Formats: sequence, structure tokens, C-alpha cells
Amino acid sequence: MEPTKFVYMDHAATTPVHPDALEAMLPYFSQLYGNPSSLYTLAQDGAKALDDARQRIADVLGCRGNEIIFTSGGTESDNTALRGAASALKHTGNHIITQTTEHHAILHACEELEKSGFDITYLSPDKTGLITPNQVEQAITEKTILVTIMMANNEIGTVQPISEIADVIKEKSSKLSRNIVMHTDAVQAPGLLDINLRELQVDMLSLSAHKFYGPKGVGVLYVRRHTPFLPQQLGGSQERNRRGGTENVPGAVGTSIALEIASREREASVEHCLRLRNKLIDSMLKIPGTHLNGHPTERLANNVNISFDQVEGESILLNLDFSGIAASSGSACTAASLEPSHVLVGIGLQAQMAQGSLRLTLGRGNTDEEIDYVLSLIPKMVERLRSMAPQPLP
Amino acid sequence: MEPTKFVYMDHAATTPVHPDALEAMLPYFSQLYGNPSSLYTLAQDGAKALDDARQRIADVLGCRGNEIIFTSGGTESDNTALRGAASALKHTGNHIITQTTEHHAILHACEELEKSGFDITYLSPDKTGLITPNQVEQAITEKTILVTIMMANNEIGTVQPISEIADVIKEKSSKLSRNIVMHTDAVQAPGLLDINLRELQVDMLSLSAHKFYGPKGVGVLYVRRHTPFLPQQLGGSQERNRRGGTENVPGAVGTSIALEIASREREASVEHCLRLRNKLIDSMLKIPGTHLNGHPTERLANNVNISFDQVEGESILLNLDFSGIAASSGSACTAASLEPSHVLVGIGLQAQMAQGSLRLTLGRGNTDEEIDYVLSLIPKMVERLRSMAPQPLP
Amino acid sequence: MPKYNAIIMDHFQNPQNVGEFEDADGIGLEENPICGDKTQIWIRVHDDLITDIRFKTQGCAAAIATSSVCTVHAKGMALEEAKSLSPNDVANWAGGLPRAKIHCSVLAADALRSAISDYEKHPR
Amino acid sequence: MPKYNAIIMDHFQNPQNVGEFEDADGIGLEENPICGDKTQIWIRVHDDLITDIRFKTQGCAAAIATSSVCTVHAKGMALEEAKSLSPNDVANWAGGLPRAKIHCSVLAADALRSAISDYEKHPR
Ligand SMILES: Cc1ncc(COP(=O)(O)O)c(C=O)c1O
Ligand SMILES: Cc1ncc(COP(=O)(O)O)c(C=O)c1O
Repeated sequence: MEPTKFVYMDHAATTPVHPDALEAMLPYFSQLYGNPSSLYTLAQDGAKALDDARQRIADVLGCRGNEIIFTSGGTESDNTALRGAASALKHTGNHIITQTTEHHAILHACEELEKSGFDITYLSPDKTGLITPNQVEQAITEKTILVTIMMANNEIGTVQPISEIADVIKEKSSKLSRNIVMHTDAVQAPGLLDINLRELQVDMLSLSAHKFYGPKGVGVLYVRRHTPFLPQQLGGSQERNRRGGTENVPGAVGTSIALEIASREREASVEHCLRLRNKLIDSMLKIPGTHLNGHPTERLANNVNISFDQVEGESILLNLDFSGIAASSGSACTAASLEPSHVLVGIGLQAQMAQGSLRLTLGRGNTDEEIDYVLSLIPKMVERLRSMAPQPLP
Repeated sequence: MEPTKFVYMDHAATTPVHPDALEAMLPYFSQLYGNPSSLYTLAQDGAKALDDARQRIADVLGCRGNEIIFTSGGTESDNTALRGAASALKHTGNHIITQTTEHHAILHACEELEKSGFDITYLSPDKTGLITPNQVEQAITEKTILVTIMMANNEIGTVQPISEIADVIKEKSSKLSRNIVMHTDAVQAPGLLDINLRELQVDMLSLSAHKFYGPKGVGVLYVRRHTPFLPQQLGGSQERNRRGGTENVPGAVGTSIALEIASREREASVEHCLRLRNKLIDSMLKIPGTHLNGHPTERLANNVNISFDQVEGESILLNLDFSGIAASSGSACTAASLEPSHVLVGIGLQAQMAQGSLRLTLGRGNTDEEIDYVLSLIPKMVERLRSMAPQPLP
Repeated sequence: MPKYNAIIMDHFQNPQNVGEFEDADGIGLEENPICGDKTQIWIRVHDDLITDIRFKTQGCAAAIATSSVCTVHAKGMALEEAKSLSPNDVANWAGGLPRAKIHCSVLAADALRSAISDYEKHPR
Repeated sequence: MPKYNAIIMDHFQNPQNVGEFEDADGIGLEENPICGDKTQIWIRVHDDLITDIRFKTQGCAAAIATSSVCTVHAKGMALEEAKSLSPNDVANWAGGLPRAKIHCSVLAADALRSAISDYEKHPR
């Protein structure tokens, strides 16, 4: 039963490298391979490519080239932001604010900071996944040094009012005349949300290239000028002494081209995804015993997250895979751990409902035909799995 | 004055990606791009490629696949090894042994550990760059938890008696019935030295792919089973919970192919480099006022490091670059810092001699003609620069 | 992600003995409190043998497939033998399970045991 | 690595006024104690003007090129004016230096000043 078609609806997990990004990378593997730290022409070509990539990214984000640090991915960016700011500010306070539905790259780094003496407040979002600027404001104490709230959630797609939250923090920060650093994990944003650092009052921001049609293993950490920050990866003097290690030149080049394309095509892509997404949501909610997870409108244009009563996520994913459809679930049985998605639990779902969740995340390549194909299969799959389930106890 | 030829003699800085490695990587950028943590077929193809790459590396190194952690480079591997072992063992002791001539990825990580309460012993090598097993043994105290000594030095090429050092530590370790973890930075070894982890009694070992014709931005950290180790990059459950973050599948694949080739061609390549290296050294030492840095025989087959009296390194590098030759120097003027190479200073060179150093590191692609070309130019360059130098004060 | 073997995949796609008996001699229901998977087993018993068997499972592929495998092997088995089946036996029949999925094979063996004990408590 | 401008590269490859005068009116030698670069300058003086000048430098491209640039500009200059030259003046004549190389331009101005003071102390 080999799949006859292939329909990729897991763009929040990863994306293919855009052909233009890959093409831009290719010369830097085996031809212009010089180490940017070296003196000679070959190496200066690499150094220039790296500088250009950095500036390209800065131009998209609305910041300066020297505020961009290349990392190895979203996880390193998140870990580094938190550790970098916390260690730089630990003499001024030890309180950090985040929310329960952040990515594990944030949550696990917070847990580690807790062990070394930091106090973490984990805000609870409402049942749509939203937290309010007021919630953040209330949580600030005279020891608060860092707030990290993601721009958009990777599982349920809820988009936080990050600009308002940042404003509140900057206000509080100047009222208390203390430095409170604001970080946002924007890994899910590129190509879907506008990021303009001239207006957005965040001090740090994380990106991961493979989420926006760039290469895996490359991340970006934006650190606004004058932000208290101690480097975490220590070695050579690369990245203006903020991250040691020979630079991944092709990776940086590919990332910059992918980000530029994502930004350029954002509006068209959002419009396209939104239409397909709404079609998916509307049709799937017609199946009895279904529930939309996340916010009805404050959600990423490409995110569908639905729970099915009496169905387990992995089973539906495998059935979809048999039909050539790639999707994801917050079910514990699809994770290495035995816990269902902390995000779904974090917005108050019963473990049971978290088990039955299905996430479809769209990309600019998805078509109406693909949506119709998926919609033609899901009701039958759900029905069949339900017919195999024991009746709920009365 | 555009270079008419191009002669690359800086293989210790970086190497071009081997065409076979690049070819093996290509399908994983835009076609088999699935996130290995996902369930569906596309992602399982990525997961399998990653597993195969891991096993390929394990087979070359003589260890198990699950002892291999993919990282973002030599620097991350080094930082992670030190922090991972130190944090896991800090309740049993706080003493770490290293040497003054390690790479900055080791030294700067040690300095950071010092700030958080660890005691570091920096052993001084002799003037050839060697340290002895006895020196290490003498330095061990009842608080020693970790020893890190590089396999071969990146600047002067000195090859340490790493196997004897490891044996001494294992002996001491069992005599004291305490865990003393042995790490080695083997970044400069692949393709030049044999690494066989069945025999070599190290617990951890770092590699960086771009030093052996693999891609930039990928490293390997070997962690022997049962070695006390706490993960440093925290996020998802990738790499068996030892390093969070979406895996760089093409990077891992390219690394494994490059390492396999480096290992397969090692003997031929060593023979080739050794002959060219000796020709370079012998001829250059005939120039008056030259000195070989490092060990005459216990040195990497591809490493030439020579100091010229009354000449500054950057000037010679630029002259070489004008003639299309890529090389490196331990001169302060080629570094972002104002200090001359800590390695050359570490083996007792006067700052003045460190300034005048030239490093040529060969690869399997270098030819006799290239050596002759370089040798035809260097004496003239040195002579010209010397003629421009003020006479040393009497 | 766990990689399933061909036996599991086959039983997941074509599970055997799915359904229920209105007139079962014994019924057992087990639920995994952590991941929420549920298996219910219905048995018919004659002369201390399991003459027929049905199951329903809500859960992942491993839970569904091991239930199916278990019923296939349990059909025709003496009650005494069936009572002493371990999750390991079920996992072995299924050709082995990914490590993270071992707990799934517990459900089928447990549900079968509880169906037998239901029968023994209330023989119909 | 520092990226040099065309003026620096040109003066590095074709330095002007390299050499020495056996019969100089003033000689100055300066050394950077940190990086070990050295510049020595020989001047000929007539009517309080620098009528001719030579230099030797051991150092990086920036050190050699700024020495050359400095001698080109100092030739024909009044002693008073030459005495008050700052490293900044030299760096500007050279079209600017990479940040890490600013300290190199100090050598030429300093060596020139010390050649003038050598002349003033022992006018020949
Ligand atoms: C919101 C968010 N943050 C961080 C990450 C981590 O990125 P990476 O896996 O590329 O390290 C991801 C994706 O896995 C994500 O979705
Ligand atoms: C001996 C040694 N260790 C560590 C490193 C760091 O490797 P990377 O720059 O790939 O992070 C290098 C090279 O720069 C090296 O030569």
C-alpha cells in the first residue's frame, strides 16, 4: 500500500529548503570554502558572503547586521538567549517570567536555570492559548530580569499580543529603572507574521532556518544593541566574540535567502494558507465529536489543530501516512515521552482530548486538491477508528 | 595582480567538502527533508539517514552508534564535553586538568568553569609542545574529575601520547576508585591519525566535520557508555535526550561520508603529505634565521610551522595571497586580539618569534609542483621583508 | 519515532477479531491511566477453553496491533494458560515492540486476564 | 580578518621611501611593545623643512603602509607641522584603517616625531 500521492501538511515541523536558497548555498561547500577567520582572498570571499547574509537578515527584520548572531538552530537560540541574559543580569535579580505553553527549548532551559537559583513564573494561558499583557505586568516583581513569551505557538498556532507585552515590559522597566530583558521565540513566525524590530520592542528574538524553507542546523539570535548578554558558546572570536566556532557559511547564506523569500511572499502566502486552513477547519468541525484547539482567529494562517473524541493521534497519523499525507499530533504515543502535549494540557485539555489531536500545518505549496483529498479521507478514518474503540463507560 | 594559480595550504583551518560527501547530502535539503522526530514515511527516511550516518561514524571510530552525538562543530563538542562531564561530576570533585596549548574552545570553557568554582590545572608542554603521561599523573589530586588533552595541536601539529595519558588516567581512576573522565579534542586528527576507540581509553572525543572535508557547522561528540554526562543543549528529545534541536540531517550524512573517506584514505594521504611536508621543512630551514616550531617527528604529517626572524606573519601571508597561496600565521596581527598565538607563547617562544610564524597545512590535493612554487617564492618574500626591517638594536 | 515491524503494521491495518459479543461469557476492560489507551476483550468459553474472542481498542498502532495479535493466539487456548500470559508473550508474538511502546502490550494481556476472571466470577 | 582599503594595499605592495640615509639629520625608532612592530625613520632637514625622508618597518601590512603614507606626506613639510602630526592624521591619509589596526598608525607618527626631536637635540 505505497502512497500514490504525497501531501505534506507538517510545515510547523520542518520545510524543504527553497531551491533558490539551496542554489545560493552550493558554491560555499566545495569552492568558496575558506574559513572566514582567515586572511587570504578565498577566506575573505566566505567572510563577505557571511556579512552579506547577516545584512540581508537584518534588512528583513529591521535591525543592524551586528545585532544578528548565527546559531545552530532554534533550540540553541532559545537556550542562549535565556542563559545569556540571565547570567548577565543575575547580580540585579533572579526572576524570570514565561508561560506553560512555550517550546521545550525554553521550558527545559528555564528548569535548568531554576536549579541554579533562578525563580521562574510560568504563566497559564487561557483555553485558547492566549496570555494578556496584564498577566505579564502583574507577574513582574522587583527581581524580574527576563520575560520570554513566544510569538506564535508551534502546536496550536495561537499568536500572542507580543508587541503589547513588549511595550508593557519596556514601560515597567523604565518605571522601575531596571533592565528587564524581553525575549520572544519567533521560530514559527517567518512567512506568516510580520517581524519588524524597529517597532517591536523586544530585546532578543529566536529563529530557526528550517522552519522557513532554510537549511536545518542554522538558527538566528537577534540581540538588540546594549542588551545585557554573556556569550554561551566559547571558542574563537567569531560573531564578534558572541559565539565561538567556525561559521557555517553555506548555512548562513541559505538562511538569509530563505528569510528574504519568506518575507517577500508573506502576504500572498498568508492569504493562500488562510483560505485552505479555513476550509479544513470548517469541514472537519462538521465531523461529530471534534473540537478546534487554540484560538479561532488569533492563530497562524497555516495552523489546524483539532481533537477527535475516542480517537488516538498516532493511529490517525499512520492512516494518513498510508495515504501519503504527512501530519502531526500532540498524542503521547507519538512522542518519546509518555506525556501528551504539554501545550494541549497547558490550555486545559483533558489528557484524553490531547491524545486525539491532529495538527495540520500548511505551506505555500499546498493546493485545493490536496485539501479535498485530505477531507475525503479523514471522516472515514475517524469513523473506522471509533468503531474499533470500546464504548465510553456510562 | 590577480593570482594566476591557487594553492591551498591551510587545511588545518578548514577543507572543501568532498564531492562524494556533498552528493550524499543533496537529497536531504529539498527532497527527503522530513523532521526525523516525525512519524510519517518522509520523516522516517530522514531518521534512517541519520541513524545510518551515526553508525557509519561509529564504525570508523570503533564505538557504538548510540555513543555518537551530533553537534554544531568542534567548539560545541569541546564546550559540551567539559560542561557535560563537569556538571555531572561536581558533587565528587572540582579539579580539571588541561594544558596551556589547547584550542580556545577548551581554554575559554575552562576559564568559565573556573568562575563557577572549578579548579583548573594548566599543564605546560615542553618546547616541542609535548606533555608527558607523568606530568598528567602528577597533577591528579583526589578532587580531579576531568582531564582534557588534545590529540594533535592545530597550530604546531604536535601529537600528544594520548593513549598513554588515557591509560594513566584509567589506572589512577581505578586505584582511587573515583571517576576521572578523559576527554580529547581530536579535531585535527581525522585523515592523519588513527582513532580506534576500542583501544584508546578516552571517555569523550570531539570532532569537527569541516576539518576532514565534511560540511561546516557539524561536529561529533563521542561519549562512551556510562560516562557521567549532563546534556547542555536542552529542548526536544533528539540524540537520545542528550542534545535537543531538530537534527541537521544533510550535515550528519555529509560528515559520515567524509569521515569514512578520510579514514579509508588515511595511510595514502599521510604518506603523501609527509613527503611534501618534509620537503617544505627541509628547504625552508635552509633560509637563514628560520626555526621549526613544534616537534620534529611527533607532528601531524601535514603540518609545517616555521618562524622567520625579523618578519611579521601577516605581511608574509598577504604576499603569499598575492601569489595565490593560502596559509596562516600565529601573528597577533592576523588575529582579532592583539596577542600572538597562545600556542607559540605556550611552548616558550618570544613574542617576536611568534609574530614571525608561518603555518602551512597540507591536504591530499597538494602537489609537488605546488610545493616547488611555494618554495620558489618564500625566500624572496622573506628577504624583501627583512630588507625593509630596521636593524635589530646592537 | 518508533519504527514498527511488519507484524505490527499488518495487524494495525487489518486487525483480527475486532468487535464484541452480546452474549460473551466474560468481558474485561483495561485502561492505561497515563496515555489513556483502552482495550476491551470479550470471550466465549467452553470446556475451559477460549472458543472465541473479540476486542475493541482505542489507542495507538501498537495497542491495536498487540490486541489483535493477542486475540489470534488466545483463540483455542486453555483458560489456565491464557490467565498466565504476560505482556512479554504478547510482545513476542508481535515480533517485538519499540522500547517506548512496551507498555502498550500490557493492555491486551491484562484485558484478557480480566475477561477470564469476569467469567470465573460470574460463569454464565 | 581586517579588510584593507586600496591605499593601504598599494603602499604595502609598493612602499615609498624605503631605506635609510647614512648621513641623516635625525633618526627615530619606535616599537610597539605589544605586537612587536618596529618603525625607524630617517630625515634630512633644511631651513626647518623636511627635505627628504626614508623609513624601515618590520610589521604587518598596516604598519608598513602607514609608514610609507606618512613619509610621502611628511616630505617637504615644516618641522613644526610634522611634530604635531597625530596617528589619526596618518590613518586619514591612508584612507582609514580597520578598527583592530588603528594602533599600527601610531608607529609612523611617533617615529617621525622622535626623528625630529633627535635632529633638534643634535643638529648636524
Ligand atoms: C516554537 C519553537 N521554538 C523552538 C524550536 C526549536 O527549533 P530547532 O528544532 O530548529 O532547534 C521549534 C521547533 O522545533 C519551535 O517550533
Ligand atoms: C583543535 C581544534 N579544536 C577545536 C576547534 C573548533 O572547531 P570549530 O571551529 O569547527 O567549532 C578547532 C578549529 O577551529 C581546532 O583546530
